[in-house]
Amino acid sequence: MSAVSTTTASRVHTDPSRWRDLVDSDERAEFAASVRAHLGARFGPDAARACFDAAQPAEAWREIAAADYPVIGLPEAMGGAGSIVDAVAMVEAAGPALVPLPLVSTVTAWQTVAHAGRPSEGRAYEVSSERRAALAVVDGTDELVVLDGALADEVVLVDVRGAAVRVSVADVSDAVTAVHRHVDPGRPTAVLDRTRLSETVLADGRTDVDAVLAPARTVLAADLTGVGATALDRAVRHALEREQFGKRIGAFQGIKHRLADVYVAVERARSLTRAAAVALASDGTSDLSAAELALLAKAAATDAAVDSTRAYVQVLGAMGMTFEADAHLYFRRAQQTAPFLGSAADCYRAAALVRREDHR
Amino acid sequence: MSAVSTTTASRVHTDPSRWRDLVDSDERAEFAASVRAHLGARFGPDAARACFDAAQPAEAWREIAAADYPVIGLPEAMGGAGSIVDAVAMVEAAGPALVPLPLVSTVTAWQTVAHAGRPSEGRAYEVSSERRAALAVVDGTDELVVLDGALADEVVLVDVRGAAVRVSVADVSDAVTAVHRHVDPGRPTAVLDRTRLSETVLADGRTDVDAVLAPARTVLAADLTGVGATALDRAVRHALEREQFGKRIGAFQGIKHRLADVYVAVERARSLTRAAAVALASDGTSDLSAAELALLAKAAATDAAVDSTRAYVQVLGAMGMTFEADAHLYFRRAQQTAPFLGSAADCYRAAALVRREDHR
Amino acid sequence: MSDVLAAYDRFLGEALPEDYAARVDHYRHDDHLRTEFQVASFEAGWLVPDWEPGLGGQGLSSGDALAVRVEGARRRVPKIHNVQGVGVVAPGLRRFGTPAQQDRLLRPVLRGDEWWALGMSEPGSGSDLASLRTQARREGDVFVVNGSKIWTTQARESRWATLYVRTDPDAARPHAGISCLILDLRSPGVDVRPIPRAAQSVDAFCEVFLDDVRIPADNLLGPLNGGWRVASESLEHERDMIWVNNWVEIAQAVEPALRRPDLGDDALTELGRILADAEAVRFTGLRTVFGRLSGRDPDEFFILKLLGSEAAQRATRFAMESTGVDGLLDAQLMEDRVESLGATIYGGTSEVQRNIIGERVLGLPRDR
Amino acid sequence: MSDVLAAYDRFLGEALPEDYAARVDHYRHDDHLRTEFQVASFEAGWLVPDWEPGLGGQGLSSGDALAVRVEGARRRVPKIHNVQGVGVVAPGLRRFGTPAQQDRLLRPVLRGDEWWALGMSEPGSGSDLASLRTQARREGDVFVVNGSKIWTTQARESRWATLYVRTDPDAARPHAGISCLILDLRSPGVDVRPIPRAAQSVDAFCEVFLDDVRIPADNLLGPLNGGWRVASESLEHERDMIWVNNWVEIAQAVEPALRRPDLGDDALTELGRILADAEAVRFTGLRTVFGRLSGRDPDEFFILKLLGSEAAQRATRFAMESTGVDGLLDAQLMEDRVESLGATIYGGTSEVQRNIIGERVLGLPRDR
Repeated sequence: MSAVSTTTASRVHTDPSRWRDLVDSDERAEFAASVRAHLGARFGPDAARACFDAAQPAEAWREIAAADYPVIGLPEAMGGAGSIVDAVAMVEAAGPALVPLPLVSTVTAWQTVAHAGRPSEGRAYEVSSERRAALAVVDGTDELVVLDGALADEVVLVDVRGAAVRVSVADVSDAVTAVHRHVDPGRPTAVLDRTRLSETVLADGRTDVDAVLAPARTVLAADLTGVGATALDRAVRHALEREQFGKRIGAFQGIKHRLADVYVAVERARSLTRAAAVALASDGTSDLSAAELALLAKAAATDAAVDSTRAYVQVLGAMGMTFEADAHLYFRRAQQTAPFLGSAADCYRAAALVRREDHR
Repeated sequence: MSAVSTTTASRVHTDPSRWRDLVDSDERAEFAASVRAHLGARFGPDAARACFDAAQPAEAWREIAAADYPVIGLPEAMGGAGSIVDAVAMVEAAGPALVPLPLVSTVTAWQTVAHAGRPSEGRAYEVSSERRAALAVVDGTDELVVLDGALADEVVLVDVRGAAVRVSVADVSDAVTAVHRHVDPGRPTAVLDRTRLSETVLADGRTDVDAVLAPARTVLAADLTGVGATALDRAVRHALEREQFGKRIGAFQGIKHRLADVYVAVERARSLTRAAAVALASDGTSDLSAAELALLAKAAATDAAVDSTRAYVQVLGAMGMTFEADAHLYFRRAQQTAPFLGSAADCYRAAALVRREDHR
Repeated sequence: MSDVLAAYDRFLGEALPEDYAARVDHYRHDDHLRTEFQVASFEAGWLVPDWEPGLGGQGLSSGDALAVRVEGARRRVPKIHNVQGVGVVAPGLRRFGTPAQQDRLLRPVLRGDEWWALGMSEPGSGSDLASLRTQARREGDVFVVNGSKIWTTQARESRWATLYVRTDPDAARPHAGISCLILDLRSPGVDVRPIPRAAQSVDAFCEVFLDDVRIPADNLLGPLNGGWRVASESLEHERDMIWVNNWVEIAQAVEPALRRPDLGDDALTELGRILADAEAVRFTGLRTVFGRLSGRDPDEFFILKLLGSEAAQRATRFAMESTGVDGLLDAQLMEDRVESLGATIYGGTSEVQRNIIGERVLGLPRDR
Repeated sequence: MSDVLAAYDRFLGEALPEDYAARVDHYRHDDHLRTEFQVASFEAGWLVPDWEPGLGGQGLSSGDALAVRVEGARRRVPKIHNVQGVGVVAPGLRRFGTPAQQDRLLRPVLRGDEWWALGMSEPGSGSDLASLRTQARREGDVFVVNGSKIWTTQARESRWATLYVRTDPDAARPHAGISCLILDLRSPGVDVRPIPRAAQSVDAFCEVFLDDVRIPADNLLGPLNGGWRVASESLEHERDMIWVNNWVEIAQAVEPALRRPDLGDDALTELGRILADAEAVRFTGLRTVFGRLSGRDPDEFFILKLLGSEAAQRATRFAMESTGVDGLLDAQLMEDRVESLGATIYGGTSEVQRNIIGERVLGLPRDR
C-alpha cells in the first residue's frame, strides 16, 4: 500500500473544501476578539500573580458562567451551541488572560463527554455553565493527578480497562487529597482519591483511547497555542523597545531569527489544532484521523508553548528572571499544562503509531 | 546510591592528573601536523572527487604503509608503538585529506584486536602496515555490511553470541559480494558473505560488546571529528570572503551563531574522543567507563560531523550544491561513516544504559 | 467526493496505465509517459484547471483547482518535465504577454513542446534580484545584452528563457531599472555551460554567458523597466504548488518507515514530528488559500517555505538514518538526502526566510 | 588516589557529619553547617588550596587545587554562602588590594564573616560594563558617588560591595574611565531594594541606589581608571569553578532518572545526550587547564559557558519532562527548572557567547 493510497476513505481528507473552517468566519473572529477583550480586562498577569499569595478567585467563576464560555461548542442536547471549533477559538483567545479558574479543564471535561459516544446512543447528560469540571485519565492507580482540579465540582474519568475505554463522571466533593500550586497557582494540580468518588458511567466500550481523548487534547492544544502566541507577542514588543549595543535588540539576527522560529512553531501548532477541531466537528464523533491530528496538535502546541515562553524569558534577559516580570507566569502556565494527556514526545510517537496502523 | 558516589572506583576519574593526555604533548602535536601536511598534500578533495569516475587509488597505500600510520598506537607485541591516543591524533589529523583508502578501517580493526583481550592472555597476532583491514560486527546474518571494505585484505569480526563476544580475523579474499560507492566512493561500503570467510579466533569470552567496540568507536569518532573540524574551517573561510547585502556574510549573526554552535559541537566531540582514548590507553584494556566514553564520543562526533558538513553546504549557498564544490565530499564522508557501530541516538542511548548499570 | 474530483479520477483512469498506482516509482520517471501525460492534461483541461479552455484549463474555481492539484500530488501523477515553464513562465506570459507573444508561445510551453529556463540569478548576486548586473542596451529594434546568469536549470534543454536585465542603470532604486526579455537560447552570443550537481541524478545547473546577444525589442515581456513586477507576479502563481509538493515530498520520504514494524521509540517520535511538519504544511497552506478567498493577505503564508524546506531536509535525514547501515545500500536515499540540502537554499535561504518573517510579519527592525 | 586527595578525604571525614553522604540533600542547605564548614576549610587550607597558608590555602599546585575542587564538587560539600566573596572579591583584593585593605578585608571574606556584593550591572546596561553610568566625583579625600546598580545578588546581607564607577567621563575609550571602589553598604545614601526572583526559593536580586554616597579615597581598589582590569582579573579566578559546578549540576539534575528502570528509549537517548554534555564540559574544562599549564591560551575555553549553561537548562527540562505529570508534584523540580532559565542569561547571554566564539575564536567580522 502506498502512503498516498487511493482509497476513498483517505481521499476525503484531501478535498480542501472540507477544511474551510480552518479560517475563522467573521462571526467567529468577532467572538474570539470579544473573549480576548473580556478575559484580558478581567484577569491577566496581575491576577495570575496574585494567586501566589492568595487563593484562586473562585467567586469570579460567576462571570465566566454568565458568558456561557464553558458550554460553547457543546451539542444542544448538552445545553450548548456551536461546535468544538468555537470552543477551540475561545480557549485560544483566553490565552493572554492566564485565567486563574478552571475554564480549560471544564471545557476538556465536557468536550470529552460530548464526543465519547455515538450521538445515537444518546447522552442525556446536561451540563451547566455554573459547574466547574476537570478531566482525569485513570492509569491503574487510585491516585488521580488532575489538571486544575482544585476548584472542580465534577470530574470526568477516562478509564482504560484492557481493550475497552470507559467514560464516567463523579462529584468531586471531598475526594481531593492534595493541591500542588507551586508550578502555576492559577491552574494548580490536584490529587484525587478515586475510592472516594461515586461514578456514573456515560459511555463504555469504545476501544480507542486516543479517539476518546482527541477532543480534550485539541482543547489543551488550543490553550497552549494561545499561551505560546501571547509570549511571542510580548517578546516581540520587548525586542522592539529595548536597545543594546546601540540598536533595538530585535534588529540582531540572534533575536530576530529565534523569534521567527517561534512564530513558525506557533503557527504550526495553530494549524494542527484547528485541523483537529475541524476534523472532530465534521465527524460528529472522533474518528481515527481526528485522533491522530489531536495527538499532533497537542505535541506541536506543547513544543510551541514551552519554546515560546522560554524565548520570552531569554529576550527579556535578567529582567525576565524576576517575579514582577510576566514572562515566568506564561512559562509556568505552559509547564503546568504540558505533561497532561501525554508529553510532546509521547504524542508524536502515538501519532506515528496511529498513522502506521492506518497505513496497513 | 548518589550519582556522585564516593567509591574509590569512581574517584579515580575525578583526579584530573589522569587526564593530562587530553592535551597534545609538543611531540604529538608535531606528529599530527606532519600527518596533516603529508596526507593533505597527497590526497585531499580532488583525489576524493576523482573516485566518482575511477577506482580508489589502491597503489597509494604503499605511501601510507611506508609512514606506518596503520600500526601507530598498537602495542609493540603487534608491531606498533605509542598508544591509541596517538592513533586518534593521527586519524583526526587525516580528516581534511578525505583519504580515499582504508586507513581508518584498518586502524579500527587492529585497535579492536589490540584491546580485545587482557594483555596476559597474549595476542601473538602481528600485523604489518602493508595489510589493509576492516571491521565487521556480526548481527545474526551472514551478510556483513563493512565500512571501507572494498580494498581490505583482512576483516576483523566482532560476533555477539548470546552473552559472549568473540573476536576473530579472516582473509577477505573473494568474500566481497557487493561494493556500494554511491555515498562516498573514496570510502565505499562492502558487503561480505561470511560463509566464505575462514576465521581465526583471537579472543573469546568477554561479555561486554560495548567494551570490545570502544577502541573502534573512538577511532571513528576521531575521524568524524576531523571531518567536522575541516568543514567548519572551510565554512568560516568562505564566510570571511563572500559578501552579500554589502557585508561579509560571517558578520550576520544568522551565520555567525550557526558556526559558533558548530564549533561547540566539534569541541564537544573532540573532548569526548580524546577522553575515550585516554581512558583506553591508561587501562590497557577497555573498562566499562571507557565503553561509556567511547559511546558518547561516537555519538557526539557523528552529530558534529553531520551538522558541520551540512552547515558548510548551507553557508556556501547554491554553490555548495554543485559537484565541483568540496562541501558535498565532506558531507558524504560524514554520512558514510555515521551509521557504523551505532547511530548517534543508538550510542547516546547505550551510554545512558551503561551509566545506569554503573550507577547501581 | 466532489464532482470535480470524480471527473479528475475518470481522466486519470484514462490517461494513466492501469497499474500506475502499483508501479508509481517506475512510471513517474518514464519520460515518454511524462510527455504524453502533460499533453493529455493540457487537452482535457486538467493542467491548469482554473484557466480557460484552450489554455490547459476548464475555468474551475481556485478552490476546485487546488483540490485537483492536491489530488494529483497525492496520487503522484507523472512529473511535468519543465515545471518552471508551466508554473512560472506560462502565468507570466498570460499576464504580461502581447497577443503575438501569447499566440506564439503559450501553447508550446503548456504542452511541453518548448521548454523554458529562468534567467534570474547572477554570479555574486545570490537571490538578490535587485543587484543584477546583466546589461541590455537598446539599439534600434533590438536590445544588445551582455552579462551572465547562473543556477539556470534546464538551460541546455530549453528553447527560451525569461531573461532579467538592467535596462536603466540610473534608476532611482535598483529594482526599478530591470526589464524582462524573452531570450531565444539559440541566438548567437549565447553560451550555455552545465554545472554538475552534487546529487548526480539531478538536472545540472547551467551558467549562461551572454556576449552581445541581440534580442528583438518585440521580445520585451511586460513594461520596460517593469521586470520586478513581472518576476514577482509570475512566481506568485507557483506559491501553492510549492507547499503541496513539499507536503507530498515529506510524506513520501517517511513512507518506507511506516512499513517497518521494528521502529524503536526514538524513531517513532521523530517520525511523528515529521508527520506534524507535513500536516502543518498542508493545513497552513490551506489556511492561506481560504484566507485569500476571504480577502485577507495571510501572514502565515511566510512560514511555508521555511517549515516545508526544513522539514523536507529532516525527512530525508530520517529516512536515511532510521535505516542504519542498510541505508548505505540504497542509492536513492543518499541522492534524496544530498538534494534535500538545497531545499533550505534555493528560492531564498532559511536565513533569508527568517529575516522575512522577523521583519515583514513580526515587524522587527531591518539591519542591513 | 593521590596524597593530596587522601588528605582532603581525611579533612572531609572530620569536618562533615558521618552521615553526610547519605543525607547530602539535607545537609547542603543547612546554614549552620555551611558557615562552620567554610571556616574549617579556611583554617585547614582547603578553601583555596593553591593560596598560601593563612589565606585559606596550603600552597598546592594549580593541578592539585583543581583536583580538590573537583572532588569537593563531586562529593557535594556544603555550599559557600557568599560564593562571589570567595570566588571573585578575594582574588581581586589579593591581586589589587593595598596592604591595609588586605589586612582589614581578606580574612573576613574568606571565612565568610563579612559578605560582599558585586556592583557591576546597571539598569539599561546589561552585561556591557563599558556603558556604565554611575558617577564618582573626587572631593578631597572622598569619592562622591551617584547612580544605581541592579542584579546585585545578596546586597542586603552583605557588608561590602565592589562598586564599579565612572571616574573619567572624558576617557578616550569608555572602558578606560572606570574605577573600582570598595563600598561599605552601611554608608549614608545607600538604599538597597530587593527584586524578588521568579524562582521563589532563590536569593533575591537587589537594586542599589547611590545618592551622594561618600567613599573614602583609600577605598579605591587597584589603579584609578583601572577598573576594567580589576573586573576581568577578579572574574578570571572563577573560571574553573564555573565549569566544575556546571558539570556537577547537570549530573545532579539527571541523577534521579538513572534510578528509574522504566525509562523509555526516547528518554534514554536524551539522557545520554545530556551525559555527553556534562562529560564534554568536564573534559573541555580539563583541556583548558592542561592547556594553560603548557603555556597556551586555549580557544576551547570559550565554549564552556555556552555549552554548560545550555546543557544545565536542558537537564532541568529533562528532569521535569521525563517524570510526566508526577513531575508537577515535586516543587524542587520546578524551582530548578525556572532558575535554570537564567543560566543562559547571567554572566553573558548565550547570544553574547555565540558572538564571542564567532569573533574571537573563529575570527568572523564584528557587526555592531
